[in-house]
Amino acid sequence: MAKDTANELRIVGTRPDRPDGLDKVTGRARYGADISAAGLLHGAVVRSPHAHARIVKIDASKALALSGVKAVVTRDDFPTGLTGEAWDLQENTMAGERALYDGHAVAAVAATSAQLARDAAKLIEVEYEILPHVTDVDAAMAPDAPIIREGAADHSVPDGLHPNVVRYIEFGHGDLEDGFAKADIVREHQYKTEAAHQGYIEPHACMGQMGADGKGEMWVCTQGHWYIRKMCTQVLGLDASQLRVTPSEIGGGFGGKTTIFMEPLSLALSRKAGGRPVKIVMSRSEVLRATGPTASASMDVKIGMTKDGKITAGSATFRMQGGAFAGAPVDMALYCAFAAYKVPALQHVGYDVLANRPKAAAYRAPGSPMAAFAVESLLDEMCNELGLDPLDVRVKNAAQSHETSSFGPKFGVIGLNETLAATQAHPNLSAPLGPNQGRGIASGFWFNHGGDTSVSMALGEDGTVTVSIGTPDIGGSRASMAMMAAETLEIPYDNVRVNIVETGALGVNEPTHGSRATFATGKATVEAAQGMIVEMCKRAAAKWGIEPDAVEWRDGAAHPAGPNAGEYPPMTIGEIGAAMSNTGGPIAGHHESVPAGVGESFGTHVVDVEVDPETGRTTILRYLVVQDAGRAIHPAYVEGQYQGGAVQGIGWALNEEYVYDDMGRLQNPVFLDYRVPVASDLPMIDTVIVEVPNPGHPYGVRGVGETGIAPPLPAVANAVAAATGVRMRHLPITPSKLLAAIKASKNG
Amino acid sequence: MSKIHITTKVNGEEVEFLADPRDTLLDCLRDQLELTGTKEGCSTGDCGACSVTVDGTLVCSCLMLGVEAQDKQIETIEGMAQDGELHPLQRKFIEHAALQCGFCTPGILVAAKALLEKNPDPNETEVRYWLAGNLCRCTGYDKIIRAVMDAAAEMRGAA
Amino acid sequence: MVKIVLWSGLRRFTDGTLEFETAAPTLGRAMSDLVAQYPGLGPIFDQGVSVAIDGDIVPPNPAMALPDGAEVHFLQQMRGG
Amino acid sequence: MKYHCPKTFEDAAQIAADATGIIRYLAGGTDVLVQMRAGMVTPDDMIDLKHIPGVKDIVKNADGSWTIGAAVAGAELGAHAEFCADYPGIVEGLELVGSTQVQGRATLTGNLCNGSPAADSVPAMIAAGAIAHVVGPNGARDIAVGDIPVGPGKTSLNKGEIIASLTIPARNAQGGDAYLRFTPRTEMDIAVVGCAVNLTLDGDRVATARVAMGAVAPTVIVLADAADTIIGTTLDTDALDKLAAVVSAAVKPISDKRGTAEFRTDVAGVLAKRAAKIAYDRAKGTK
Repeated sequence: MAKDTANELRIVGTRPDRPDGLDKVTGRARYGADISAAGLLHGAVVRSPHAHARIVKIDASKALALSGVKAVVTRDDFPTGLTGEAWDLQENTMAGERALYDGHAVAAVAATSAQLARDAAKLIEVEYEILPHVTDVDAAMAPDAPIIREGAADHSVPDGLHPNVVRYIEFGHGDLEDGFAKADIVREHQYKTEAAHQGYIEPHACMGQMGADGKGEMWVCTQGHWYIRKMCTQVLGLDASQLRVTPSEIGGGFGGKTTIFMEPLSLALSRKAGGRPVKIVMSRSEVLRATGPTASASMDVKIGMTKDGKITAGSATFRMQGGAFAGAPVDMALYCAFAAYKVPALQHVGYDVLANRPKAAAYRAPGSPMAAFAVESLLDEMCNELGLDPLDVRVKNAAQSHETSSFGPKFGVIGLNETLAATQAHPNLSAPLGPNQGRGIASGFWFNHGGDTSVSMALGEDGTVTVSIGTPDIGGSRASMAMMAAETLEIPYDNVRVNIVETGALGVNEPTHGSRATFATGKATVEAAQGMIVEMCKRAAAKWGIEPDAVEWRDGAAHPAGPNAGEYPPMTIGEIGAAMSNTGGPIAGHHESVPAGVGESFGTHVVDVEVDPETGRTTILRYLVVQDAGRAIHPAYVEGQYQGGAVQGIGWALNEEYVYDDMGRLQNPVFLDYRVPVASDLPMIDTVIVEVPNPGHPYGVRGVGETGIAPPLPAVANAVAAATGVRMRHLPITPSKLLAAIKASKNG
Repeated sequence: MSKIHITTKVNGEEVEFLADPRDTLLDCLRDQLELTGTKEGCSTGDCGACSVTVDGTLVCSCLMLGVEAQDKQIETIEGMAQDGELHPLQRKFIEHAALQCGFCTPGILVAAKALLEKNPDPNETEVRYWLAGNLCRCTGYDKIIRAVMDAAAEMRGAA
Repeated sequence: MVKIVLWSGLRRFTDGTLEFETAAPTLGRAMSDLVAQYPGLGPIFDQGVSVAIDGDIVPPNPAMALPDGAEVHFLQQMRGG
Repeated sequence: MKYHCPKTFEDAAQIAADATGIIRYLAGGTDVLVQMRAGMVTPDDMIDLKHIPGVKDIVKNADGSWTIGAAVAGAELGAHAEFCADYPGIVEGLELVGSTQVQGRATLTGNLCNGSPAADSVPAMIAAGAIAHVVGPNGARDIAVGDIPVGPGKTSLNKGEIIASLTIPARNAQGGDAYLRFTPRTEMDIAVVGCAVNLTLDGDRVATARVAMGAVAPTVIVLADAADTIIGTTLDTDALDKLAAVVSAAVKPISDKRGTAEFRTDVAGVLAKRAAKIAYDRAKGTK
């Protein structure tokens, strides 16, 4: 019933106002910190100032002596005996025997005002014994590196590696030696990227309430409230169903709000404070010190290429630290590294390494940007050396639909060829360049994702429709769900209301992550609508006294399927809704699944930069994003994803990085020094939406959120190389680093 | 800690609240007056999410004490739509999809309004520099800049 | 018959073999057959894997039927996203 | 914390003199509120200077000099066309402090008293020869702005001493100034290096000059040798290159999270060259 050609679509592909637009431009929308409740207490968290230290003693007596201080919790207030990832979550929520990074929570306090809670936190005395620390990934693998946690490695790790190596990844195909032998040139370099933070503008915030009976409520800004429910209850030893989690509006996440940080603390404090609700709002420096960031990476890449630009073989060895816990996205990085190419022989090796830094969280296409930086930079260097056009080389080696991917399985239908062709045709590629200006090109890839999905839909008495979904709206997805529901039901867009409902109201949903919402929740919405159509056709059939399969649905009404079905006037959705009490009761549709048919998305970016040769400052002059969306449900929000991803990548390439001092303390935990791009740093971001429909989605959707952050890192580096003749293999390309490299190249 | 009684005007209405001397204007707006449309993103004046105007001047409400608000005229996002009619900037933000998560949006709208009152015909560079203190992590700013310029054009009668 | 392809990092548990033919009707059966032959795979599978059937990455549902002629790729568990 | 709203500087100085704990003054507040929220300082007494008559005034004196009240915010100074015409370098320095929003509050005096070696408005004030009018429990005195910061976060002011206003000398006909800083982003950053040049011309030749550098030493520094390289020249390429070389040779910066010593050294010379050129063009009236 879903339409599969663009010509038949009435709503998909248009740009209606988003349903939550009014609330969000008037300040009415309620985000994490915008909640209050009777008897509210405010929480504050005491955090380790040390990168690695044994916690000798915690004395909260002075804090508890303050009038208005209601509870203090430490790790002693949490259950013991957890293992695996549940233990990791608990340990990251609240340090046990040792603080593992600067900013690691060691205690929390609840008081009658936020100011008082902050004052009380300062009075909690923690005695530390400072231990040796390591923050750099290569240093953490060195034989003399301090051991962050014994026995943290999983079964994938071969013998003989440092205990800080906790996961080992290895895959590949073909004869590597033969592949390199067939190449005219073989080049190998090391590339590094620094940790970057998701940088959502809304700090983490929640309000938790929990009684002695173990029943709890939570209001929280999150990408996935079922994840919050699962993780909080695991960490606190509670039954999942006893905690009801309601998502607030969310002020950005980019992967960083798919896990827990201080949320269990609010519940633990509440329980200890007699069930009074406890609100915790992180400061920006807490966000930067203790949540988020992505991994830092050290990567060796080797590629063989023939004189005419054919890639014959490649190898990638990636080392990433994701903080004091397993989970650096080195696996995903390797899967993405060569995904845009068909290469006869490939070898991938990865090390997930512990370091005294905060636990890495997902960040937009986790791993893919680092991998793209390494591989796309080296390809660019080799194209330059051989005098080949970098876009031609990408076309020549492009991965193809239904052929084996770099990571093993065959691709489905992919739109890389079309994306490269659209890039080649774009006017930005022929814009003139002046002195100290250069152009860089790079491609990127993301898998996209399905995941647990549950949607329900109900018909109102007037024929309007309510859709209940479980994926928080982080960038306009209410609009795309309403559009797909309206398209399927063939009713006006304004007749659909989409609600993001709490954990008690639907089956389990994975978060809005992996670029899955429009794909997976959208697919389930279409399925639910189709289920509702079946029921509505049944009601009409019963009234008309004909078989349900003699009824068809079009233009928002049931019709007799043909002349043989009989002569009846159409029965509209409004008429069906008005009559439903007397025709069998409420009409609803629902759908639960882990949808298959996730369509991968490729993108290619072209950037022009100018470098001030006297200061090393890079200015972005022009920027183009070309990416396959499968089909854009709401093109304006697809463009928004492309533009936002590109700018995050630009920030990572030029200025964003975690800077640690010799003591392992984060030096830049404020937006003044953690430099996300500001409006005056940027030009307009040009976009081209390529549409090669994904056969796995009723409207052809591919996830679009993530691919766009991968190409900017290498594209910017390639453009800087073109502008200066200097190759920067360590991001970010800060003015200090670039000027030093320019000087070195002149002297060398 | 003794609190101080403050009388001031917010969005044209006289209001009173009790401020701890350490509370920022932002704290007072959000916690005392329940005007939560003004957002806290950093508390260091670096993100602009808490932008309001005080006696017509654009400021970060996190960088002003609540007790300083005595006898001032404060305008917040909640006062931007008049009698249920959206300001052209608000309409253009929806129309241009100039918000994704929407968290920075109130601050950007308040800042953009202050710009257009000072300069009804800003060029792209002027808009970008004026809004440099308003971080947006979702949009890459493109649609925000377009929405502000389109709203300016409409307000000038040029659209 | 169904073709099973393991990632190359598992070579050390399987005496170097990475591709197998199986008549197992379900994914779970195919996995337990492999573990019976190569016990070293047990802890790896228990830790979690990602599975692609004819290119489609799907949850590793043990009851999932394996269509004749299918190509099943095991990947080290994908995380993040 | 006690919040005070004195009506005169004498009262303010007395409150400060009588205080036993930590005192902070509130002019713009853009530094002190950040420090308070970060827990770096919890004042016992907060003295708000904005209720003292005259603190918001920008006055051109009979001799052509300027008196700027202690609480004049960047946005107010930037809106004063006549002052901007005389001292564009001071205005652009102050306007580089933070965002448009911060401009609504930040003051020259606050920027000065915060004692940061990277303070954007201080080099141009020093290059201009600005004087601070200080009121204290023991009376009033005038101090050269350059003598106020003595180290990062430290000033030469005694307990209870408050800067009431700043005086900027009269701008002579053929004079101009400029301030440039280097930051990785276009806006919102702390200066990695800052440079102010204030000069006067005699025809096409530089008659007098002062070069002040920020973020290359514990305090803003004045480089007399650097100024000497351009005095008497028409600021040709040769003179500019010499200026850059002398500046780079004279500065002794440190490496920190914002930039390396080597980078600061190089860029100091580049900025001096560029700022001198702008000041020269302004003095010539060619902008």
